[in-house]
Amino acid sequence: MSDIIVRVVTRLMIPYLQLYGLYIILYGHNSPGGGFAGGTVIASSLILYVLAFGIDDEDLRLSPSVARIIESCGALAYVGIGLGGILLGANFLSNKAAGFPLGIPGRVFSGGTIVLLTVSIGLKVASTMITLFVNIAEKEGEEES
Amino acid sequence: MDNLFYAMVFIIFLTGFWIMLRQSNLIKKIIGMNIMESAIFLFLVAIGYVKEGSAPIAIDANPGLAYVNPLPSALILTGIVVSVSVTAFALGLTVRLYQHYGTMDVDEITRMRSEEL
Amino acid sequence: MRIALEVVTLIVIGALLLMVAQEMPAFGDPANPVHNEVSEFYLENTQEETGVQNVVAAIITDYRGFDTLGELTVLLTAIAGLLAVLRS
Amino acid sequence: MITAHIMPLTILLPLVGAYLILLVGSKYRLFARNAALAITGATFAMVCYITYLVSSHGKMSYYLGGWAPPLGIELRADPITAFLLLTFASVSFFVVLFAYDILPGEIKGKVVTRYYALYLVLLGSLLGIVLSNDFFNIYVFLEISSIAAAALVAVNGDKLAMEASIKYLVMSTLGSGTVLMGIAGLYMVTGYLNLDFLAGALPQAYANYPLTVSMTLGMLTVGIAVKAALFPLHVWLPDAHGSAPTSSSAILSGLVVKVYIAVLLKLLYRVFPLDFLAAMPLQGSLLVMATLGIFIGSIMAIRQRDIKKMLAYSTVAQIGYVFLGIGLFSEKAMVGAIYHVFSHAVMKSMLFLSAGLLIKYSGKRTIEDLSGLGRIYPIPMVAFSVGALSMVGIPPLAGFMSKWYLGWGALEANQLPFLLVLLVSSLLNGFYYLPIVIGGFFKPAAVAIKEEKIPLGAQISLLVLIAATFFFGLFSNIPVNFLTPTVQGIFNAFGGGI
Amino acid sequence: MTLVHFLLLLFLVVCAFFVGRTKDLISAVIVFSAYSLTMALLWQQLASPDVAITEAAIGSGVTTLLLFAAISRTRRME
Repeated sequence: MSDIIVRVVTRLMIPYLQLYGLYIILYGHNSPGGGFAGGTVIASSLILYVLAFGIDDEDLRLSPSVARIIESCGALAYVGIGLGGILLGANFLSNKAAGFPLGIPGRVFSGGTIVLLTVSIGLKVASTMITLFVNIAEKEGEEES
Repeated sequence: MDNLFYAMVFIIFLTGFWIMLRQSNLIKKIIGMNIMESAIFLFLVAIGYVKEGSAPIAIDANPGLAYVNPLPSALILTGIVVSVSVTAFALGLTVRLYQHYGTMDVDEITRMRSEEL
Repeated sequence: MRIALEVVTLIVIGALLLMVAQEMPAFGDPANPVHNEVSEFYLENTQEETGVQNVVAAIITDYRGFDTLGELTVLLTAIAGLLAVLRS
Repeated sequence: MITAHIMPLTILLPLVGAYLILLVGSKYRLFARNAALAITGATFAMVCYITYLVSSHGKMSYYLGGWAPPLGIELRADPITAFLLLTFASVSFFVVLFAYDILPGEIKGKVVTRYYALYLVLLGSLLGIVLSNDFFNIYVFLEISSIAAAALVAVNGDKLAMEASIKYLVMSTLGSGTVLMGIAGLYMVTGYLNLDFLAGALPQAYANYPLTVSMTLGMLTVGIAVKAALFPLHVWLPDAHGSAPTSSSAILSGLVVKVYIAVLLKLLYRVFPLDFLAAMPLQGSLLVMATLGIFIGSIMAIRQRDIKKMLAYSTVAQIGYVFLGIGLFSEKAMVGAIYHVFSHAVMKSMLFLSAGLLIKYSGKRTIEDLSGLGRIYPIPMVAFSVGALSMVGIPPLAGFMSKWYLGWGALEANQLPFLLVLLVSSLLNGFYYLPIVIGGFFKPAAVAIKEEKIPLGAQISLLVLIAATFFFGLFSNIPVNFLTPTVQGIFNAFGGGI
Repeated sequence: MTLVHFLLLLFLVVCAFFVGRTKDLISAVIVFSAYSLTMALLWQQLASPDVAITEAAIGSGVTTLLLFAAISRTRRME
């Protein structure tokens, strides 16, 4: 895995991949896409990085504890936004009924809670996919914190 | 033969089912599982399809078009993620079983276990 | 013997399914039962009700958001299970 | 505020607990342990509150996101649901209480926190399956429960358990794939996913597409039968339940198998009209498979020397009873089936927990080596005996009452042979349970046993389960009176909503 | 159903059969990846771009990677 061409091309590609993933997440409610696809694209860019620069390089990897915190926080944020609906006097996971501003259709920040939910899904999916890959691929199961 | 589409989807489904039941190699079983599940998802999306329909996006901008049913697509998005989770967990188990037994073959593992007892 | 039995079973199930496929609502017909008031509501009112243009995104995060919560839980379960298995 | 939103909060509480445990991380084992105990306790309390609300106000509905069905997902609680919820929440609470001090000795180091997280996720998904009134939502929770259950089997790192776990995972994925195919078929011919709307649209759909609806029913039944381990699809169960850690076996055998039966109940009695079911060959095949399952499960259990394997095969037989009750299509048999879900959950978890404790102290897994333990460890042995006697169907115990109602149902449906099945199978149960009970108290000890103190949590939970077995045997009229009006409603209204 | 649908479905069937027949796990995974991409194309044809993107990213991306990772830790031939 020390091929120079692979490394250079990877370095060139990763920013674009991540930008594309972000685009898919943020415009998921106005064009095809959404949290799952975007999160996975971001995760694939990180997996590409891991593959090109070696899986055992400690400095380059998303630290397990960071991944763990993002995962749980993604899910907790989803629940929290849902509970926001209850606090505002409507049902769990309410959007318009709870009075979230819907904005102008077509903008990035439109659709009330939908953008927030999509972003939390995207974060969660990205960190989950990278964790799954790293854990299945790495040779020796070492203890995480 | 209007419903040849469904018939072929069922053939794929059965192929996946057969791979999953009959292949003794665990990786093959897992691939078969994915094939089976995506055949089901294809079936669901095909249910919601409308001839000459377009994707249910920006409907107010293009009135008068026929649109496909959006509900199956939304269900499938959930289903795909579920199937990748099952796949990941099953692969983890496969790797561990390989470390213990030195094989991924279910029949072989069963034989080795019955010899041990 | 066993293989023959399996093949026969598969062929029988396949033939049954093909027979059922003949009877199913026609593929792509707009008059099918699935294109009922539910999908019409989604298609017509999503923009006013949720303020987004992609109806599928509106369904997964708003109309049926609870499914998506279940899905995030599936991912979390997969990770917890995988780590429990791999680290044990 | 809590009252209005009690149903989603009940599902969310264990799930959020699991997220929090995973967030805090695997270093804080004590936190995970206490959090799991507190959360299962709180869930139990909330479920009690739901039961109170249902018994005083009748059915409850909750529209998630404020979208009324068929647009959104609906949660629904009625007496049968509340009874099942109570079963699941109470048994899982007592299993956690039991495992409070014992689990760290059984499961290695840092896996303990993940074990508790998986346990809570499993509990949340069970509650979700029972409460949800939307078919796809049920499917999502089914998948959560199958992954979590497979992980709970494999968590120990034992290679037998891992092999059992992957078998279990493959089989239950096959089952849920088939279920999803059935759901797709139902959606295809009706256009709804909500159970009530499905029930409303099905007669029309059946008139138009009879073959499709029949195929759908077949697929759903087969898929659920795989997951619920109905004979001959039970092959995965004995290994999985026999090789899992103690508390996993207890919850898997006691609860997880039952939740699929809850899905089948919803399906058969709320979605498909009864006259349609009567026209299908469903009843006959359910009854035959249930009977075969009862006999073969019992015979296999007699042949086992490993006590956990024996209990697992006994579960196969007991699942047969529940399917028998469902397949008889009579009011009393239905009450008996639901009651047996509860009593078997209590008895089987008690048996697995006490057997796990005895195995832990004697260090042996075979039946002969348990003899003589009753004098040194009275509480687990008494719990085992009470569970065993209740399984056999000795009168003042809960197991007797559920068999009583099943038998009454067989009489009511004019299916006398099944009364005989019940009697013979009770005899068979006696064959494999009674020798252990007698040996445990009256034979000398087979192996040298070290005397240890049983942790307090384990003692309390076993005592409560013993008391529950007696209480619900003596006062079976309380739950039966709670259930009967709803069941009567089903049979009077011919498929019109539980 | 159009000719495009038919050809894509035929390709899917062939891929599924090939996965069942081959002895080499790596080629099985590669064929599976092709299967997933075809599936994504088919979904695009069925006017579900959301599902198509997700399948392309998850089905033929991450699932294939996970399978390769697992094979790299075990062995290649059946």
